[in-house]
Amino acid sequence: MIFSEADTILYALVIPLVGAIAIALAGRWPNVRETVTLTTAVCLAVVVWSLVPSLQAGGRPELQLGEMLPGLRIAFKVEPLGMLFAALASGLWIVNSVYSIGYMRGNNEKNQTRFYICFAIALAAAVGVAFSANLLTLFIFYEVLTISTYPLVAHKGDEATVRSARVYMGILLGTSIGLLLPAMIWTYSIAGTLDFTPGGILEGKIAEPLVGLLLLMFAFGIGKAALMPIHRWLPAAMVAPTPVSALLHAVAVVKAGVFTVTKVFVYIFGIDFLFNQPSHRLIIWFACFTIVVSSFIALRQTNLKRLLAYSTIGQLSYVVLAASVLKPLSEVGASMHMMAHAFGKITLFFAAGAIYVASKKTEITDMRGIGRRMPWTMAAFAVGALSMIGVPPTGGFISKWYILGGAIQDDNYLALATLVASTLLNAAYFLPFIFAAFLYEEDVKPVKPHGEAPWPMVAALTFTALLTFAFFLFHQPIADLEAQILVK
Amino acid sequence: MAVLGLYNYFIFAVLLMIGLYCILARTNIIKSLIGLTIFQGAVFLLYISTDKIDGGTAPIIQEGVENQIFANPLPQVLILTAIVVGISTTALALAVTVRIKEAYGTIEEDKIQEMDREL
Amino acid sequence: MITIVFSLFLLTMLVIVAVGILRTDNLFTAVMLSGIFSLIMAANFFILDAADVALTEAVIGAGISTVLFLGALALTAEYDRSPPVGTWVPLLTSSALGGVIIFATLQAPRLGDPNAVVHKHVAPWYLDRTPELIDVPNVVTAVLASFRGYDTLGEVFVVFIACIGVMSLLGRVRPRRDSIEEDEFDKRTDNLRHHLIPRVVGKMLVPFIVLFGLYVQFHGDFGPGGGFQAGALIAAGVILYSLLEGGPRGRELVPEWFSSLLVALGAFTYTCVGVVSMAMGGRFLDYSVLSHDPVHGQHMGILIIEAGVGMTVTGVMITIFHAFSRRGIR
Amino acid sequence: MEWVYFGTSIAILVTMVLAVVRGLIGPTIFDRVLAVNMFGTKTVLFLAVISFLSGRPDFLDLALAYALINFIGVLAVLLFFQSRGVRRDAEAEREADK
Amino acid sequence: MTLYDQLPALVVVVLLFTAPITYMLRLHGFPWFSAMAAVVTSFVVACSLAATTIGGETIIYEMGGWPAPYGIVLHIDALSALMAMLITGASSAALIFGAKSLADEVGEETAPAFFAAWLLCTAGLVGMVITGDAFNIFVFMEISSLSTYVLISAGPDRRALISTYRYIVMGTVGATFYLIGVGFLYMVTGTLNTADLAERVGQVEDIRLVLVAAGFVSVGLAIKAAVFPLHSWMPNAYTFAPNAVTVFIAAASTKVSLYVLMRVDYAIFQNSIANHDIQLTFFLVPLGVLALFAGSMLAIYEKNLKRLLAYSSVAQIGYIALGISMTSVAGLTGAIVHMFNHGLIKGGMFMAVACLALRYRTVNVANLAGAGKAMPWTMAAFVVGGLGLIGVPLTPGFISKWYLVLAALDEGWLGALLVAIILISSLLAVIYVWKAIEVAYFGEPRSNAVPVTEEAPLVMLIPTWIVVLAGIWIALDTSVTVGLASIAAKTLLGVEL
Repeated sequence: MIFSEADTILYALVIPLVGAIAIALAGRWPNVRETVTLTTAVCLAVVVWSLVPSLQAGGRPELQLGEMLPGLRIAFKVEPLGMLFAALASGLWIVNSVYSIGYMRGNNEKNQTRFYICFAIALAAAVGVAFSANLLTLFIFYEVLTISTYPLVAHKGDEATVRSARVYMGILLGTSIGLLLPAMIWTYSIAGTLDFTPGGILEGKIAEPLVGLLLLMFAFGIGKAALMPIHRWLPAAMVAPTPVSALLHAVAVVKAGVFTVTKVFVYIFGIDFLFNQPSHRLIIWFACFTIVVSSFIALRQTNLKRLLAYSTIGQLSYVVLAASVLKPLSEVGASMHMMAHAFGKITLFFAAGAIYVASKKTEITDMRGIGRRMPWTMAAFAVGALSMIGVPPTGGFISKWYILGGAIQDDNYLALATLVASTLLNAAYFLPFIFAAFLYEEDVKPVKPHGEAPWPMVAALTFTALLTFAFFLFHQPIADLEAQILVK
Repeated sequence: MAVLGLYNYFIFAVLLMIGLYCILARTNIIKSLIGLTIFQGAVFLLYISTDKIDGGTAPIIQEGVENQIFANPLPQVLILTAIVVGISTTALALAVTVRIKEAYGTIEEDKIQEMDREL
Repeated sequence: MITIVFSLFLLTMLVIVAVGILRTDNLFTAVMLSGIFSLIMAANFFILDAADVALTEAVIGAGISTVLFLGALALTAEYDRSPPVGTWVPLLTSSALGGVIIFATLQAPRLGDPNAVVHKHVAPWYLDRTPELIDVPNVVTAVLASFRGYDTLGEVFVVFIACIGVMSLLGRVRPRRDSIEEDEFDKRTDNLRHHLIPRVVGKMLVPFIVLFGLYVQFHGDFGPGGGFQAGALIAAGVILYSLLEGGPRGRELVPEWFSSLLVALGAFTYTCVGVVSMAMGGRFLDYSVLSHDPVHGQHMGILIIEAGVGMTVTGVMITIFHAFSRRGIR
Repeated sequence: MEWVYFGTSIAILVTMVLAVVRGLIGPTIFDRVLAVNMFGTKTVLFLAVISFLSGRPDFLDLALAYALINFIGVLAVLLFFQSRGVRRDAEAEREADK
Repeated sequence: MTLYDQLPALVVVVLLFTAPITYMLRLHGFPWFSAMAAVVTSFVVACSLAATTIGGETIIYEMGGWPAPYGIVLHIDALSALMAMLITGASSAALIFGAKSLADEVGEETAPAFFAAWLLCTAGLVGMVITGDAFNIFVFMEISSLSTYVLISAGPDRRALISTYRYIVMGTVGATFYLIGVGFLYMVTGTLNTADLAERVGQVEDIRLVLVAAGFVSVGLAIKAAVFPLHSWMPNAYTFAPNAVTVFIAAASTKVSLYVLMRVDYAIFQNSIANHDIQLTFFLVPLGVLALFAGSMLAIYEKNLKRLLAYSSVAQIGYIALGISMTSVAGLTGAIVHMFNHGLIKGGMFMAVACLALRYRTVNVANLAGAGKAMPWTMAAFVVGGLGLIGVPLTPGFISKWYLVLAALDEGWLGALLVAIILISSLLAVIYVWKAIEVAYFGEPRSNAVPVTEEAPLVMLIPTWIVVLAGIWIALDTSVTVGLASIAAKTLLGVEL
């Protein structure tokens, strides 16, 4: 190794920021700018992935930048869960950049430089969230992520978009400042630290019913996890350009939410401690409720991206549900589902964006027969949808398998029933659309006949669809790695 | 007798009331400022009332006179300062008033407020 | 006993005058009454054995303040034309204030009570130790100039800043064209130049007033007086001259650059004494180190700083008066 | 002797009250000016008597200062009145210009 | 006597000494230079005082060589040193920042007077925080107030005059209230020295005068500190003052009154009036809470950016008031740190606004559309400051809010309510800060507006960024501010260090 592991963490944070500055400087020459973006993405991925081997060997690289107050450090520590998240985000950024180039050019969007800059900053924030060694550091990057994605969501700049973007930021900032921050300060005042510690830091320091209150403050304070009733920002964010929805609202931002929830359960409360507190059931109920209700809402959507948004809400609650079952298998399942859902959902968004660029269609009802014009795109869409439903041989099957295993370990029939019901509902809202796309005739001929979207987009979505299959086949190393999070 | 001995404080309170009322209830700037001087004057009275001592005289030591009782010099010093501070404030406020009159053409606060609202 | 009788009289008058000020809508009357107010206040201070304060209140409150108010009236308005705004809130506020004070002072030491705490703690120390430490008969001067010299320094800077403020407010911006410039005004009124008796008597008085001011300045160690009173008196002399002869001639007598230089120089002198005493190994404003004999050093220090105070106050009062009078008539 | 001083000072105080009353009720400006002037003179007298009463005649200085200030104050008032005529003329001119 | 022993006096004497010189020497450019030199010297002295007191030491300096309680003493502990640092630092930064803008606004002719007033304003504020004498506080309060009036009235708009007048009346009433309170205290104790007062006031039998004195002092200082609802003088005063003056007074002046409030209430009354902590809480908590909501709401509906920030100050003063009212080490630490941090944040933000005003010739929020592109550095500074007001981590605002919330959590259920209030008002801060940011970055410039293409000059940008970065630095390395503040809090509460 040329650098120490601590340096590597620092580079992982700095590279996207340097990239952002470079993009700003290269803003005048689109080709250079996009080359810079791609280069940055590749560099980041290489740097992040270079940490995997040492992690598999049981290493936990650390880096401390400073101490704000006694016990409040700005520090980073790589552990399996965070590694998974960072690897996912950085890897998919490459694919997404390729896709973005096609999308932004195909659509002739304005303010492209700002778009790429904010994207890079958001990625830096996502890596920061992933590698945080304590709640405070995580909180900082969590907020940076919110703020840096606002310009992306508001990209279009018209009145309706700005209003939606305000909802987006209002809910995310509001919940984080209003609930997460006090929960954090409360934790600090009880435990005297905010470090993520295997086995938790709160054991024996707080009792019911306050545990329940704190738990709820965390669960709803982390607005990015989109538990109902604070899910509204996610559909609102769908006004963003599709690459944003794809990477940020299928991967980085929403995963930051459920990732934080999982981390709080595992490293702040400690699953053994929390398991003995009756109030963790509350979260299970909320998660089940969210899964079922969001699926029903998705059923009624006619806008494809909104449908995907509600689907995401449901899928995120899978992770929350899995995490709050608090059994080893389900914790692993939670992390697996983050990954599986990421591959599946990014494929779906890519496909939705490709359809938009090629045909300017956004409504499901207009898309009958589109599979004939865009076979690759719709095939990939079908793969993604199957993964959402959990059909083998897609990645979604694996993660659901683990989650179900956890639920059975716990004899949690509510969770079991919810999983089964939601699988059916997912099938109910995805399958008719896919059938219609392939089997029906177009009702209305498009103004301009079109085929597939620009090639970078098709390449990207094909690649992610393939990843979905790959995850089904090669998930074992990841499962082994994630099992380490439960070791005290 | 005891009550009469407290008369100074009552007058202090009354003057303070008159001063404050004048400041708050009048919109004419000069009138408010006169109220302000009454308000400050009341405080001078409070301090000076504490320096008096029965059978005493001003704290200026006379040669050759034994066993004199002197009034307390400290409040006097404080009030000397306060009087000068008071006149300084008044002078500055009056200068501002003159400029207000030049800028607005009136020294009635309610009218000035209306004029500013129109802007 | 005698004091209380006088107090009853004077204080009652004070309240009557204050109510009169409140009720009148003629600003000129209000200013006149506030002059009376100050005079009563001064007389009251005198019977309360505060000779220095009485002198200051008379010179500053009844003299300078009245002149300034009149100057401002001439430049603004003579009548209070506003109806009182919603009288209930001010009335309640001020009544509450009065009630609280009366409640608080019911058990306060009565006037002249020799057992009051104020006469037991710090004050006796000043009275006992002044002859030995500073050796000036006027204890007020000793406390003012030495024991609490830092306060007095602050006070000098307060008048300094007031002067700066008035100058920057009234010195810079030209009055609007429709106002009458002072020269023009001077021509139209002749000031008091053609009024023989005031002019002759008044001009004769000017040197005496200045002389008396100097007496108050240097006799301040022995009797009531000191830099503030003296400065105000000397300034009053110059103001009298300006009233009689008109502003332009007044400014010929004491040019503006001179009076404003005097202001800064006085404050500077005072600070310098402090700095020098620091340089000579003492604390700031510790005059004892100025000479071999501490008491002599104190004398020297007090003399210089009182001179500084006198300079500043003279300069300030003259500058402010000129600033108002030069503004012309609107 | 003291009672003489005391009686005198009371008498002066009563005169002062009269002056204040005149100052308050006016009705003309000149009543008020004279009231102020009279009040000033009475204060000077009062101070003088009091300083004898309290056995500190050296405080006559103060009375002297009062007298001087009083004189200046009255002159200022007179000047103010003289200028008032000019002020009113100027106002009239301004009105005419409009 | 070495120079080191003279440092406590020097911090204010340097300023007082330079003021008349500044006024007398009418050379071109000299007034600004001499004022700057004096203020920076004073800042250095204040820093060295802070270095001495950070160990918990208290310096007593006897003015004129007379011992307390007969003479006036300077009393410098961690709290006063921290405040002195804030004041002189803010003054230096604003002065250096304002070199150009003040030259435009003030003019050559009045420059000597203006800069002398600036020096005296700084001297007055510093004098208030370092003195150990209750009456001396009044004298220096008046120096600072009068010079502040002069500075504000130098504003270009005629409304500066009426704002000055209102400030004079309110300020004088406040100062007089304080004077009455001190008078009552003197009546019952016979002394003016604060340490002596604290001791003797405890032996007073009839407590009524002390109670009323506490009331007068608190209300008077609350007026000067613009605690809601006594704040009415403040927004306009900030708005119409010259820009550099706003930077200075917004950063320093109201904080000093809060400092005195804290000092007097904790050092003098806390030990003598039974249940004084509860009374203080009942006085300040409602006002603080009201200030938080009213200030934030007014800021949200305000169109003028300077006044928006002024209303935000009303709200931020509410935080400090809440911290003071909690009478716990954490609460006081939070309040003191917030005084300092808010000074830095607001100073930086007003500097950014001054830069905007220089180019846009207006500070109406609606007219600033496109500022994000035209003046990226200025707006970035504004954004960082805004994040500080909200209390985002890595900004100084976060540290102080952290302590305030910690302190509130110790207060039980009522504390939980306070936490909620603090957080809701942070959210309101998000709204009003965002309002400006959104227009600047995402708004479309009006068609009839003159386009601005130039960034602010470097002489203004560099000081702005120094202040902003200083803010970030003290958010990352809190050893100095929190160190001094916690020592100060413990001293005030009489807790063992």
